[in-house]
Amino acid sequence: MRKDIIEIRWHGRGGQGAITAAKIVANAAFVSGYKGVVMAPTFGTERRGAPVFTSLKISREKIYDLSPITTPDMVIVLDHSLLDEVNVTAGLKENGLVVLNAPKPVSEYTFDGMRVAVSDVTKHAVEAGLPPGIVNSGIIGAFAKASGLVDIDVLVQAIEDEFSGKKPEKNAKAARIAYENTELKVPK
Amino acid sequence: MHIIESGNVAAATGVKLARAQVIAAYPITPQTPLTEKLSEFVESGALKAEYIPVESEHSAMAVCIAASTAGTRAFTATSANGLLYMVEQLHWAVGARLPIVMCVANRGIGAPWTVWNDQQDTISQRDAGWIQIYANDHQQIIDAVIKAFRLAQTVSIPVMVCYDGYLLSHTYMPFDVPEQSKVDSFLPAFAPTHFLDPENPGNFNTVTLPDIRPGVDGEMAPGYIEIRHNLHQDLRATLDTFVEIDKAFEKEFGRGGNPLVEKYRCDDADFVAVCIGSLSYQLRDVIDIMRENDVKIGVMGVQMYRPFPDKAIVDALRGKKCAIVFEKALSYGNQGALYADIKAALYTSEKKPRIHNYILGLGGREIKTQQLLDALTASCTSPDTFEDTPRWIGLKL
Amino acid sequence: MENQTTILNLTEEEFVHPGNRACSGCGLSIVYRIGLKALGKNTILVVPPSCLTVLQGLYPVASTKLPCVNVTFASTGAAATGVRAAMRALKKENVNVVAWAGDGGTSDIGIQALSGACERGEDIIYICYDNEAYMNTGVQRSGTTPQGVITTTTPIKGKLQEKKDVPSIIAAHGIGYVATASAAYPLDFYDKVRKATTISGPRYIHVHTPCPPGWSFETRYTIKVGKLAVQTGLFDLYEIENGEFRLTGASKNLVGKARLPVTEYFKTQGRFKSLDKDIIKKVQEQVDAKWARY
Amino acid sequence: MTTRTFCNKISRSKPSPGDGGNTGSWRVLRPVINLEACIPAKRNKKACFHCWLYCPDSVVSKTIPPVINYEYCKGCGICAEECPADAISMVDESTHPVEEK
Repeated sequence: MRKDIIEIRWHGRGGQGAITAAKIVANAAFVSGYKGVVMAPTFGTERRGAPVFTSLKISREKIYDLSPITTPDMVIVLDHSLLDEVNVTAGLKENGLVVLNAPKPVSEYTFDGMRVAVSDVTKHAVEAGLPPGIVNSGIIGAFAKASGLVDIDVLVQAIEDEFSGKKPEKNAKAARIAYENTELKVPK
Repeated sequence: MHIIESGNVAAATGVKLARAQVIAAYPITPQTPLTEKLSEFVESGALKAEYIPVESEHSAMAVCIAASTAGTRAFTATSANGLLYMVEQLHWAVGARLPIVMCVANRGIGAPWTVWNDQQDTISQRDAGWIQIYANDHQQIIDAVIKAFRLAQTVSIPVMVCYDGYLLSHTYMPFDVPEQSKVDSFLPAFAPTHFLDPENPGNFNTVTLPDIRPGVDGEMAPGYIEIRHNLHQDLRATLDTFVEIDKAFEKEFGRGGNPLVEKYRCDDADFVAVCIGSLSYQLRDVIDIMRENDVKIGVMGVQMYRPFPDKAIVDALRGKKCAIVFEKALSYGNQGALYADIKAALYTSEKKPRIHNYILGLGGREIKTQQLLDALTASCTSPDTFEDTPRWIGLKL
Repeated sequence: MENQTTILNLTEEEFVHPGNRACSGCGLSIVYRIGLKALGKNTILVVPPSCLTVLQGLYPVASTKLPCVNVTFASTGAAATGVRAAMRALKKENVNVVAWAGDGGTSDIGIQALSGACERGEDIIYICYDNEAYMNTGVQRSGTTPQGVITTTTPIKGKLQEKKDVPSIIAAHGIGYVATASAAYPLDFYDKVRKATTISGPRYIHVHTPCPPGWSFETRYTIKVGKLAVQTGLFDLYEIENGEFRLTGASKNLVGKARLPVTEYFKTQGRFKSLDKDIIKKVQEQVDAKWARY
Repeated sequence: MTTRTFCNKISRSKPSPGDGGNTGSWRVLRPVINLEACIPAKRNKKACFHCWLYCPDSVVSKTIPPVINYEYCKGCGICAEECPADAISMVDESTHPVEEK
């Protein structure tokens, strides 16, 4: 209910790294001066491959309410195949933002008056030298471009910290390529 | 240094900083990431401790009991049915006066199976004699773990550090990790005067008679009832001791000041919401909304539930119109346990408020801010007309 | 295993005080006294509820001169684990950590913790004294009560089921040392405990322990009754060292010789009074078949 | 700071004989050693000591001759039963009025 809290919902599949992506953004947001950062994964019975979501709340002030997000300001979708299974825009606020990893151009997607940003993160990650299917670093680039919430350089640093010892530079590159190749569509 | 990590990792980091020497644990959701992290600390050498992957929670506490009796700092963690599986051991650890620290990621109890949060597990153990401290966020978790070790060894009573499963255990938020050197100066090494020692043999937890009995040295030794009376007196004295330890912690780390209850906008309030755990933080947003509508209301989190801080609670509620007690647990067939405790504490006090009881969130049922707002509004609007029985929030069928 | 120890060179030092609360003629008193001699001063004991709890003394007097922690019934194996972990943490490595439990505390309520400790390879000695029922609480049947035995919970027909073979269960964990012994052969038991102290990892010794009140025989016959269990081939003395099985002592001497019929053992004790011919015949056949394999 | 001494009552026992009291009073029959038959006594050298070995209550000494501590001997009779020389007889306790204390 607090107006100062930005609510971001991450949709992915179990094992896809949505939690890690949200955690990276949480770290970068905290470094950027957001004192209130709360990231809450799906509670309970996550199974590999099944749709999962993660809540990320960001505020300049400490956040006390840990309940899951029901009216997000933006949703991040790591895998466009989820669109057939999950109502990703459920509760999305008016003029909300959908950030989507999808191969088709942004013009192909319409979410009922919402802003939409599309990047082919799966492709960009491979371009960056990552094995196919690693999308959680790349989607952060798309998020940075579309949301403008956190500076891409701070995010890339957070990615390198998180993936320390696990191809940090390739993950960082994936985020930068996705950042450069994100199309935003704002409905009239 | 601040890091963003889960509540379980906050707890594990506290255990590492406290230099636990023997850790035994059995995995159970939602405690598992805590034990995974501790085993990683031990395997990597970041924590020099013995990690025993036991075959049950009963055995986890057995290892802690024995290791503590032998003179080492022992730790375990559990949730829900795991806690209940070690119930016999909980009582044993207290009677043996062992300074064990245990984290409990609060979870509902089966049947039916639930992995989600409520507080029935630890509340059901309120009479075991363990000290129970509840944390409301990750900073409080890591700080409470460190304080708990010092408290436990000061009063020779085991301490549970409880935090809401998933809501805190699996949620990530920033918290400050204290410096090791400061923790070392705050928390002296465990150096018991009596321990299992071939050079000075003693028999621990011997069968004790109903009556007193002369000992080897001619002195009269207590019977069971004197030993248990001493435990109870020590637990009552623990309230003051924990306040002192919290002050010492605040001096070293700059955090603390609310060891028994944590009040928010209570001083000038007519109404006070009372609860245990992270719900008291969620309620702050509701309090702010109601304050904007000129309802003089505050919220109080009960941080130490056993020993029961009756004086602190009565002081906080003196002269208020109404205390509204929210509970994620129930003394089945009666009322909320906290509600009953507060009601009993208020019995002999002057200017006692009305008191209401709400049960909510059992088995992880989502607690919506609007529901809290509605409940508080109902209580504040008609404080005198409530029945002496809990109302349930969020029932759908 | 040949006896290395004789009566004459067995240490005189006692670790159990006289005037304790054990029953007159108690088999446990014999094995406890001898076992502690074998373990020596540098030992920490872990004891769950059993007759030993009472033998050990009531607060504030201890009948044992060694440090001991009394623990809950089901937790013995884990508690011994905890003592050992503490010894490692404190760098006191050369202490014997010894769990000493009864048959109920081992075969029934304590088997999970014992199995866990064996699987983890804990560096502990576990001694089970088997008096074949819950004697401390008044002779109720346990997992190791033999078939046909009258107890207070099998009061008329006797126990219907056969005795649980605990040493074999423990041996199946693949631990380095499993042995059986008898109170009637204290020197054999002494040597097995001594040997156990020289081995690391989990070690298990199962010692058959006659109980005059529980088995219904006169107190003076504790040794005689214990010996008959061995001489009839019912209870065998053996070691399994690194997986290798061998009979020892009095049992080894029985190989190839005529054994006493099992009835010689049964008739010494009131607890067998309900045994019928069919069970006796079956038991004798089982014993004969077992010995045919030795 | 608190000056309270915590945990000053706890069940922690110290080793001592006679937890069960003067257990000699449990006896109905008293073991009496016939030194004419007792092997170590007769040979005047360390030998036999079955009575010492099998005694459940460690009340027989490993001495020449063996001595029984009647203060604590519970009178089980194992020593008499196991004595290879039949040197120990169990006699009615009532014929031995309280002489030693």
